[in-house]
Amino acid sequence: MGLSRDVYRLFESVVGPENISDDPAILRSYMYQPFGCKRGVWADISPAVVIMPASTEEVVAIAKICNRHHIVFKAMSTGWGIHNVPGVEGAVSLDLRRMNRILEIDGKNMFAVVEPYVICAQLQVEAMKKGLNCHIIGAGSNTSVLASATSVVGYGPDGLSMGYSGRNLLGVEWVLPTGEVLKLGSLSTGSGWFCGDGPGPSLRGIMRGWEGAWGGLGVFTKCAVKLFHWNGPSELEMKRVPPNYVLKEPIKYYKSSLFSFPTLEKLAEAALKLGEAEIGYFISRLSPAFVGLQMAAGTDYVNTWNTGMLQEMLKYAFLFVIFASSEREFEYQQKVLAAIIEETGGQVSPISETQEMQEQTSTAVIKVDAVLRSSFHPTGGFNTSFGAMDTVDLALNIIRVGTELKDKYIRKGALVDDGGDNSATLVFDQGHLAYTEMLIMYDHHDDESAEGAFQYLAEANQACLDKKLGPPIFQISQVGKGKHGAFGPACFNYDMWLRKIKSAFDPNNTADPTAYSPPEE
Amino acid sequence: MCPSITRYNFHTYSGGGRMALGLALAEGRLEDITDELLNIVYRCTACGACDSSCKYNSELEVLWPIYSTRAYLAGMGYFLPEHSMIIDSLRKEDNIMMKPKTDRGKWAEGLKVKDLSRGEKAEVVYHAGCLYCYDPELSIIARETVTLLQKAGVDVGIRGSQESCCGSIAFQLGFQGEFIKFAESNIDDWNAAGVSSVVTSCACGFGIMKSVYPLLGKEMKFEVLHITQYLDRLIKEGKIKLDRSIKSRVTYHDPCNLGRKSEIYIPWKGIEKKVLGQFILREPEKVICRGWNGVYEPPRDIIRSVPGIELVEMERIKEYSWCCGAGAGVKQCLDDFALWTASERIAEAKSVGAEAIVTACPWCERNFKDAIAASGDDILVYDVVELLRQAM
Amino acid sequence: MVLILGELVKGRLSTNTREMLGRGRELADNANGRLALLFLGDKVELVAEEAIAYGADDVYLAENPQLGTYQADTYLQIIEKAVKDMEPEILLMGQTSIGRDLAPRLAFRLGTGICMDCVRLDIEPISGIVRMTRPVYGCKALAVMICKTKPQMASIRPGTMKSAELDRSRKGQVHALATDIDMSQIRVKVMAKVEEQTDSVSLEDAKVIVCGGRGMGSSDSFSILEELARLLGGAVGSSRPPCDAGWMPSTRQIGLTGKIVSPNLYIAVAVSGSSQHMAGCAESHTIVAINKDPEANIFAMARYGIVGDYREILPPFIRRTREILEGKGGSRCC
Amino acid sequence: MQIVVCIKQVLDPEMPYSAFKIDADGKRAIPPQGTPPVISPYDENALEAALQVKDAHGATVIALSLGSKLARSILNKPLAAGVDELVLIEDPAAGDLDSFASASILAAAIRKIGGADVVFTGRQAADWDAGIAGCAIAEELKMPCITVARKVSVQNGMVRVERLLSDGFEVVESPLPCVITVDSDLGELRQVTMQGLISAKKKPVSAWKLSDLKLESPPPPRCELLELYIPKRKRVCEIISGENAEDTAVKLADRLFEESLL
Repeated sequence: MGLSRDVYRLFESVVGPENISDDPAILRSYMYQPFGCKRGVWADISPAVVIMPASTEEVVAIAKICNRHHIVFKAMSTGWGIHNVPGVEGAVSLDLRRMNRILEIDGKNMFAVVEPYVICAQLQVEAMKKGLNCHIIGAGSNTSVLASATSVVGYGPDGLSMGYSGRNLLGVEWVLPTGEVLKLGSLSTGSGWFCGDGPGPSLRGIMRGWEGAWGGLGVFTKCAVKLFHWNGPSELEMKRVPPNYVLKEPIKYYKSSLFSFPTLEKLAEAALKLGEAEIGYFISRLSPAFVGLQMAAGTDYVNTWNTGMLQEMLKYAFLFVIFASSEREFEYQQKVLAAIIEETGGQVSPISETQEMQEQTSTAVIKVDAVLRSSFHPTGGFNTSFGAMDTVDLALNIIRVGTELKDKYIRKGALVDDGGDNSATLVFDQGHLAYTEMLIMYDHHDDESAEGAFQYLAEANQACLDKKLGPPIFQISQVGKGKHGAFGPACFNYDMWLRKIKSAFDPNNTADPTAYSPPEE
Repeated sequence: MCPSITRYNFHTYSGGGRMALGLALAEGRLEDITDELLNIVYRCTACGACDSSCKYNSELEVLWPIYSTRAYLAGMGYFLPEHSMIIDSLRKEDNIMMKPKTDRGKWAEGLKVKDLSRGEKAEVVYHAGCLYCYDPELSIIARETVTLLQKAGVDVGIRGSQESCCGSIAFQLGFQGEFIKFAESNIDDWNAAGVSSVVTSCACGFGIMKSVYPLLGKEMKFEVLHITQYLDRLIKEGKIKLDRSIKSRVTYHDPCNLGRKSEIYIPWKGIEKKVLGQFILREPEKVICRGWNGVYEPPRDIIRSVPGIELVEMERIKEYSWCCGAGAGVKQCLDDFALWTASERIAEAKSVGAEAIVTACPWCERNFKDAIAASGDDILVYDVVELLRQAM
Repeated sequence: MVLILGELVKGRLSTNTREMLGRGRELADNANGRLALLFLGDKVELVAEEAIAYGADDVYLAENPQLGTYQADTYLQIIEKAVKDMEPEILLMGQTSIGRDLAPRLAFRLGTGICMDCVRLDIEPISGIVRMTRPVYGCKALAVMICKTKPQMASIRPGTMKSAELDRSRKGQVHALATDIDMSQIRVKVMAKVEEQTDSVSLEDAKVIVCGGRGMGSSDSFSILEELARLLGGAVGSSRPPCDAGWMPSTRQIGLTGKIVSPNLYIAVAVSGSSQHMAGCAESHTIVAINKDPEANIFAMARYGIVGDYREILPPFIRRTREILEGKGGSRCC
Repeated sequence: MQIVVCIKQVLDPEMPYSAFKIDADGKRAIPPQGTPPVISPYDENALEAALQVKDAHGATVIALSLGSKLARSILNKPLAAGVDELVLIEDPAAGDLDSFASASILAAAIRKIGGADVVFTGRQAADWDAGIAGCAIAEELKMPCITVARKVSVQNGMVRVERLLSDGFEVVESPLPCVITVDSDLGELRQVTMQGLISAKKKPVSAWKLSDLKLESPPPPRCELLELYIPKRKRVCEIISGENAEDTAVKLADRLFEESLL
């Protein structure tokens, strides 16, 4: 379903011929097939055209053309996932790759202003030069800062000390689906980027909701995010060779340890206490499988796994990192940590004390660049399922239910046996909140595996309803088309609000609703 | 790091996009081969940056699927018209410069050097490569190289008009059939000549000889060395003395084919077993070449050994080096892209205050020189050998 | 009936014709039919008895001064008429400059098919269908074909079939054919015929070929090959590289884009054995390879090989060969 | 003067042995990866012959090709080399035709083009090596035919051709129009230049189907292909060796004598 030449020319006049294409060769690389061919709402849907705007003005112009001609559009930044491409045929895909500038780093007020294609690693490098650091989401430092802040979830294990992307969001420049530009927070009153809320009621909730706008409410072209204190080196020098880069110099007042607990409950209790004690830089639940995959690959990994040693030692474990700014604070945090671990019957895993592990984790923790290696190594096919950013209790329920359900599919042989309970989780935002996400690995080139994974995800969604676990984070966007409708009634009819917002902000329904919500009927 | 995506921005121009494209072709999800498609496929210097950066912590092969896509298209008869010129010249004249074979030996006229193609014997055969043989401005460097080796007491010979192309361009453009013929006949000739080492100044030649020749399964009774490796040895053995000092602040540009692409690629053969449910276990284990085993230090050591020279590094070096833009036929067929890529690198060199870019491949040198001529920049370009000669 | 179009070389049956007679005889016997030979020319009756001695039952002579030299338009008229009268089952001619020129057009006019350049003919006893084998894809593959209409036509590559024994006692009949020529049909005129002076035999006819490759190194080095060729009464050929390099005239090139030969003995000196070259000589009876590189492809194709430098091998080889030919062969041979 | 050159797209005859594979059931060679098809070498000589005539007397040269799937990037080469127009007959039905069938289709195309003063073809195509099509085209068009030409010149309405013989060559003359099949001795097709490539982009290319030639289906084959196979070369090379070169050489000579090969 292509565009008429006239409309194409309209778009072309906005961005120039170099930055627009509807050639099949180009479109092919803007399509995903997460579960192999013809599975799930996203499979094999091609955009009608790909456009690469370079400025807010161009985005506005494009949005206006779309409204005039009733064409659906969807913006993508770094494109880490199927929810970045249009979920309907004949849509315009906006690749924001050319909007990749860090516009400002305000050292005094500790924030940065970025465009959509700025990735965490890029911002972190610049921030560190000024003695600052930024929150990086769990998926890794190669993801868009703005996208996490405005549109998609935004949890990261360093959230223990640096909140989460939604919380760190300050001023925003927002191109509404209609093409009007809306400025949020202090920006709206022309008083700069420093605050997320301007005078009057906060718009952040409407804009971002709990887990993000998922491209359903137009395009966020600029935003400011909080930066945090960094007392490490202003430049991270690496040694060794890929894939084992590590920091040349160990960082002062830095200590990472792997703690394991007798039960899941104890693990959660410890995490909660650590959060409330407001110590620590980084905490992440690490499943035995993921720890193993960090340290070994192929046969080595499989052999290690088969010894059962990993499962034994790390069944309920998390990685906890202290990164203090002074000798005294360092000692203090270690004391508190030791105390809490003792109360909760935790044990330091010997693995984490090896210099190898200390070095390895240091980069992995600061740059958050390790997860890809674990998640894609076994099969190349990876997905997330159950999940929530909520309370510790909910996190625990999800893990229990999720593990049980996953085990069923592992026994079927559809998924990689990662011990079932493979959840990258835990308290963040200094213990006020807990995050969980059940990860699965499957072979998307293997029909049975792909089919199995797909069924698992569907069942997982159903379980969220039956077991009262709330809407499955991420999943909605994936198996989703309007799935909010299904979860709303179970969750205070939140979907009604989404639909109201959608209708109010997008009268012509031109911003692709697939991952968000359709407007009111 | 990838010139192609940096210049053209559409995802398809990136390593990942190219894999998506190749897969679509292979799976028959993309029937019509548009000019745009060919444009995308060949506006890529096959510099391998995508491959190295992906392997920073993953095990994906990115470069070879790019080769395969080209071979697949070539097999169906799809390529740019300019490519057919190069390949015809290769078939008719054994070179990619569209010049007569009989002129290939001209660069060495007047040199007192053994010609192995006439049955003379030598320890080392010096392979000048197409560009050095036919580019009047550069062939002087080949002459200097031979004299340099002779001065250092090396028993060196050449193959005169019988030297032929290494096949690198043919391979990278997807004409693998053509490549095999040249690779095999070169190996035959060198085996027959009974030399102990083949030394070349052309990084493109070196890269292909190191990384792909071995895959042909022919016995190679000789060692393949790049001139920088050989000269580095000679200097360290004290056979070359550098006494004249050169006051200059230079930076070194890693040729892709001398660096990340000179690492041998080992195609995986074996069985894939599924364990732990879907875990794909390869037996034997797949060998991953991440590009950090390239030739990085010898050229740098040579530069450092020149009295008075200050070597400053650029931001993107070694396995993360930014390509000069000339590779994989882009220089001959899509020069605009080649020059743009070079200009980016030149800007980077100037940003670290270098007065000259030193490199070790005629293609890089040619392309930088052209880009500088076009932009009227004042920065200089040297081959490592030129630097050495000045310092002797 | 099996009909063969005969050719003369210097007044005698060409080798190729004798070879066709050899195989033709077997085909005829197999189908218990007659073997006939058709000759066009000026005063050719002399060859009739030779043809019979080589196995022909009938010899048809079309004699006319105008037929002295081959001219397609003339020959076609006569042969077309003759074949239509005789209605042979099988019609063979040589893969020679005449056969190449004539066969396709004759087939077209007879409304039948033809297999060019066959190296092998097999007949199915009952049906009498001839399975014709011919090299294709530059000798990389062999194709077996049959001709669906009569006569089944084939042109035969010289040197690929066994000539019949000469038997003077054989009897046969000689027939004269009318040779009235319609001059209006003659459009192409032969102005001159130039024989190229080569001291050795032409490549196509040579029983022995000595071929030099890229490894020869220079044009002068070919002289030693000339010497060997002269000794063996053969011809000197070359693979493509020496021709490209100008060491040898392109008329001497054997291979895909040069001459296609199948001599009894093919001595490949410093030839690597590329597909381009082998296309021209793969069908030779015996290939001998002399090459420095033990991995050279030529050894895969050769029957006998020496791994070594031809400069060292050839002189003693020539000496020994001369001894042998002069009857002074070592004890083992006599 | 109008000249038509018939060119055939074939698998590269110079592809490495290893690359040459056959689909025995389909009785056809399998196109290899990494080795593009080419214009049959002798057809390139034919193009050169036509361009030489054009250089000498001026002429419109039209390249004509027939096949089931034709690669533009390969068949555009003649345009870059100086040919004025390209006519492609691309039709699934034109898959594997025998020489006579191809000839009748090509002849039909030549009539549609408006005839030709000279039709050039290669002496034979590098796939089936038959050497029939050229002659058959001549018969179809009732034109005189001169085969295996190594030199061609046109003067006052006549062509003068040197045609190759095994022991030399003969000089023949023919009135126009006529068909000439060309040998490699005539010389390789001239190098394509950058300007050539650029000008080629502007030259007319027409693509026809059999139906455009008023042909529902191609004529039936006159011969039937029973089998296509790669001969098993008995790779038994007897390597002769001795104490030294001398000895080895003698051994070889004796061996050949024993086998009565001398």
